[in-house]
Amino acid sequence: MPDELVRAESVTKVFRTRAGEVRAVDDVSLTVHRGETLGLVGESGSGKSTVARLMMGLQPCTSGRVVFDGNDLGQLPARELRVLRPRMQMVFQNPYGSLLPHFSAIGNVMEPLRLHERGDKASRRTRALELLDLVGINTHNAELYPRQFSGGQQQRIAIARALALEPDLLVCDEPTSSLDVSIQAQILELFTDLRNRLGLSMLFISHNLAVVERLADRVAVMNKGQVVEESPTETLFRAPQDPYTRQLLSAVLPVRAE
Amino acid sequence: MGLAVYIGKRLVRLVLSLIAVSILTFTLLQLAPGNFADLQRVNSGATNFGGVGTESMVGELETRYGADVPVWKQYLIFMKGAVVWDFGPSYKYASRNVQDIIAEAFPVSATLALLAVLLALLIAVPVGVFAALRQNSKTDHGTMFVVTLGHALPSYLSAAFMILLFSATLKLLPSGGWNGPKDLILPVLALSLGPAAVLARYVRSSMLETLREEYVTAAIAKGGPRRTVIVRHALRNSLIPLVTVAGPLLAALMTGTVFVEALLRIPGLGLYFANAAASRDMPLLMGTALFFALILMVTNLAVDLIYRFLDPRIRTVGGVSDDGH
Amino acid sequence: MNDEALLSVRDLRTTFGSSLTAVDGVSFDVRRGQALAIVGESGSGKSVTMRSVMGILPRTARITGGQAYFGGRDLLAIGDKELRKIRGREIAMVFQSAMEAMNPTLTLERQLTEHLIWHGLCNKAEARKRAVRALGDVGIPDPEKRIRTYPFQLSGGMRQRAMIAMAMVTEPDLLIADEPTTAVDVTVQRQILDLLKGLKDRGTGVIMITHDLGVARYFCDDAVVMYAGRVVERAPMASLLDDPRHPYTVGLLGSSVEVGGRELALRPIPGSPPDLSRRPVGCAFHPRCPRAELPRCQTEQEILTIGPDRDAACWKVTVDA
Amino acid sequence: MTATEGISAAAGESEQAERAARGPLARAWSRFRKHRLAFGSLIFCSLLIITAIAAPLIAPYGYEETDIQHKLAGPGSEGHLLGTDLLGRDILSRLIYGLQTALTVAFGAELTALVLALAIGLLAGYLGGRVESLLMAFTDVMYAFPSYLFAVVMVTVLGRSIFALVVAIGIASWVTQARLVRAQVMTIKEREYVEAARSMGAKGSTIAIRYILPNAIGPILVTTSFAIPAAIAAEAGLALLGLGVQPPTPSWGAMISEGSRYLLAAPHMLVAPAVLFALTLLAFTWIGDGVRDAFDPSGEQR
Repeated sequence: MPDELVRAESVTKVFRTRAGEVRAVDDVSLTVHRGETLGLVGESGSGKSTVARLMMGLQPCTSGRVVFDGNDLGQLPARELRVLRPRMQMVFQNPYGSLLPHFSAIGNVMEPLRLHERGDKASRRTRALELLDLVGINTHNAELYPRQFSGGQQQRIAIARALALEPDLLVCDEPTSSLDVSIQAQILELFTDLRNRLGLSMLFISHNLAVVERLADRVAVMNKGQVVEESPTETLFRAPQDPYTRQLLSAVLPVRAE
Repeated sequence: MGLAVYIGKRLVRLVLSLIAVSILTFTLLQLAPGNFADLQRVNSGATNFGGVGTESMVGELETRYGADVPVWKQYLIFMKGAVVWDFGPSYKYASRNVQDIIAEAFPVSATLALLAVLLALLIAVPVGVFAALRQNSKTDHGTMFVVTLGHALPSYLSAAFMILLFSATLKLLPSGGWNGPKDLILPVLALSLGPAAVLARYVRSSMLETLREEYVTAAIAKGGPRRTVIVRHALRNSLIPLVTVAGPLLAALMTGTVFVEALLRIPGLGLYFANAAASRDMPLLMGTALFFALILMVTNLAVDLIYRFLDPRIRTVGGVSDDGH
Repeated sequence: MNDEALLSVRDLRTTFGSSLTAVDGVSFDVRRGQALAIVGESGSGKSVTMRSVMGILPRTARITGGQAYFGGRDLLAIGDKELRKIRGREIAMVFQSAMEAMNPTLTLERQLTEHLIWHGLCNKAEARKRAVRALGDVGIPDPEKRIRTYPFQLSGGMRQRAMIAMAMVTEPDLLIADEPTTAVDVTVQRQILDLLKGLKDRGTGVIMITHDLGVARYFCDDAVVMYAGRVVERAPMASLLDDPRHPYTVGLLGSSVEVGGRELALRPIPGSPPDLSRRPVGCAFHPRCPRAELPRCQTEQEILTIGPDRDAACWKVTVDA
Repeated sequence: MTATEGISAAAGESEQAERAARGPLARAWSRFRKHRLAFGSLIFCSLLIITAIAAPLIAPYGYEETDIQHKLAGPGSEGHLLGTDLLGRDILSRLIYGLQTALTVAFGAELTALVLALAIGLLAGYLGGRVESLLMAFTDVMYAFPSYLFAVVMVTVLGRSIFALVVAIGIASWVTQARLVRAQVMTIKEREYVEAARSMGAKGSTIAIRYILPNAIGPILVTTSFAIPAAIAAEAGLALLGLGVQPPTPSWGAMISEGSRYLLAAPHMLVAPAVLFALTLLAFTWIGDGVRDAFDPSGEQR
């Protein structure tokens, strides 16, 4: 078994709402190994986004625990958790919403470096420009504000920011869902390229089976807060075991002739 | 959550808030420098307040509270009275009880406030809808300019201008006093301008927002006549939230007629309150403050209940929501 | 003009404000019992096209040219009063999100019956009967009871069905569906499409606006591909996807990921769609086009017939043939 | 957002097609400058402020100075541009000193309110918990207490001084503002970039001050700019009730009240303060309008 990076051990998350308690995540166990991409698929309300936040330690688990490289995230004091943060970064569904609107593109990418006091201002600038170039943003536009970029470019900036601290783990929550087909393809290519070049470990969340199939080494399927099936990508798509997985797969409408 | 439980909770909160208001007012007023008797001695040369002797007043004060009663006990005695609608005699208007003054003066203020809000609604709804339907036209901009005027000027300033125009120049209306129906015109007009401006602005933007909703487009796509779609789909939905604005405005007006009352010499409750503050008439001050707070809270509660009734989304919350969103 | 066409749009042009042409010379036909897909990405003008035909554009938009023949009348010329008699009765519309397209403060009954009465199709009691039947037809259980509820009291899938019932209750000849499955989960998507298929089989013509090629292939017979406000390719659905000709359509397919296509290399289109107020000269796609040749691509591209039932707006395509 | 809206929004953006890098504040300022009425009002109000500061230099007389020979002189009479009052005091001078009173109270009160509101609203919105329940409990009580009533009680307690008025009006208005700040913070807290900031490892204080505050500042500035004219009106209103600054210090409210009493004999005593007062309020309100449009060009908010 390869080296394990982050592990969720039967985590459960219960939200209290006006209508009563909602069990968003129910006894889920998942592991992401070093250098591996774990895909997580499910429909809206299946709890997949909550899993992402639990594994990032952004929300406390109601029960169960998340262990990142030997550290139980629920037990760490806030200060030590912040020290651990650079090692896990996140890319969100809505790129515009996830960028700081009052910071320029380069300001956004420099911000995590500033927070963790990496280098001086000049070296942070240089590094941010390299990163923008890496994700395919013309560095002439580095001083523009997020709203002046298109959705696809905003997502590239968000990815550059997530990479700035050279994280071990990249958690992507529906990073292409708000993008048009042709832009989605560009971003998927970018992810494939970055993963090959930087050896990233990823937790990649999407409702789109095809996107997950393309990027993931292993896939977990979630339904109503539970993981109903988990297997290597090829196995899952060729021989799905769980009825829900089969239902999902049969609902897919092909574009090209079989 | 059932309606009864909701109302129950709100009533408990209302009582707690009233107690807090009473403690706050009472404490603050205890800190106030100078008392009624001192003030009367200072002013006795200058003013004449109905020939009632100062010493007899202090005597009455002592019969109510007893000599040297500690402050907290005074508060309790006051509240014991307040619960059964007995605030005791006023200092300034010594022959009368505070509750009698309220009973006599509040209807004056309430009449003004109700008429003003009604007038404001009558002006604001058509104006707001009209401006929204002609968004960005000259009519729209012109209307909104006038609305800003109404919004910016406090009621007493409008009243001052109206006195100048209708009383001093045209000599059509009396410049103050409270003798007949003619005396209602100026204050009601002056009081309604501000609320009319606020409401018109609200109606306009609410209407604009609703007109942009996809369900209005969908209704037009179903072949709905323009007028029907505007009234049934857009207007209805934009006026529901109006309740939440008009209610507090009414409440604010019920207690906020004071400035116009002062300027036009109308014997409303606000005027009594202001005079009570100026002369340190503690029972009257406490009584009116509590009464105003009560009016404000009851109005707000009523507004929330009406809103719940009007909007099915709130009315039926927890009813059928079997599948989350 | 095609005689058997139910709706025939010719050279439609719609502008926003003074300078932005959102729809620029769009033409297509829809036949009875057939479904036409209008395929494109956001900003391609596909929604504006159909809203122009329906006469439900926002205030800042103006139709500046073209015709739309429906039953022998030009919808763009007859005026709002006449158009209103057709809207909702002969042509109905299904929107992307029922949550937004249904009035939250009116019951289903009110919303399913009001246009029957507006169009004078029947009285109130009969309208209610028809509405209950329509709800039953779209697969909503216990329609007698459900008709008294408000839209937000239904689940997402049920709400979408209710909106389809609202459109179908007047038995229109043409249905315009604007991304009707984008807001629902995949498992529900199939059910909604099958529901619409039933209508098509009963002779209703359907125009489906979609960005999803899988949905288009499953449901539609013909397709029109739009880019930056213009039609770039027109073809029978299967031929379009199996043998795309216009470089944009080729790029769109090269960008599509699908299950089982893991080994297929992605060939994304570089760059992003143009800002419509600064449309590139000539073919709007040429700055992103791998086959572009200057200066020829900077001249206006006519839409050219390239085969039976097939047209494309690219001179390169005719050279290929 | 529907497709058609996307296009009409794009149409609006393309008018300012230049791709210069401009932050939110710079954009707001350039929009404000294009708002002619608001920009004009800003100049007018700056002049008012200068006049108030330099009152002793500009006013032809002291506010207490009486000219016994010319009691109730009409406007335009010799040496008294706007006439004199009952005691023969120069109305123009009293108006200028009254302006000083009004602006001192208004700016003092709103500055107090703003600082209090920012500190407490930010804490309550970001930390939640006890600070928040305390603020909410307090605002509940204050909401049950009409703000002018509260101001009246405060002035009764503190006496009739400028300081008392600043405190009375400031406290009466900070509650509303703190609630607004809290609401803003709560909304922004839900934005993805705050979660993104947490995931980058930012501290709570960094998030509150560096990320949330700059994005909440727009609506807060809008409210504050509307609160200034409201505070000017409140000062005059209290004076009208006989609860303003101690005479003979002039206040517009007192002048209006006096003027209305001698309406028939000397209308100029009412006209001059009423007109200047109205102009001042309008100018400040138009500035508020400009600020609102600058931060919210689509006019979505109220």
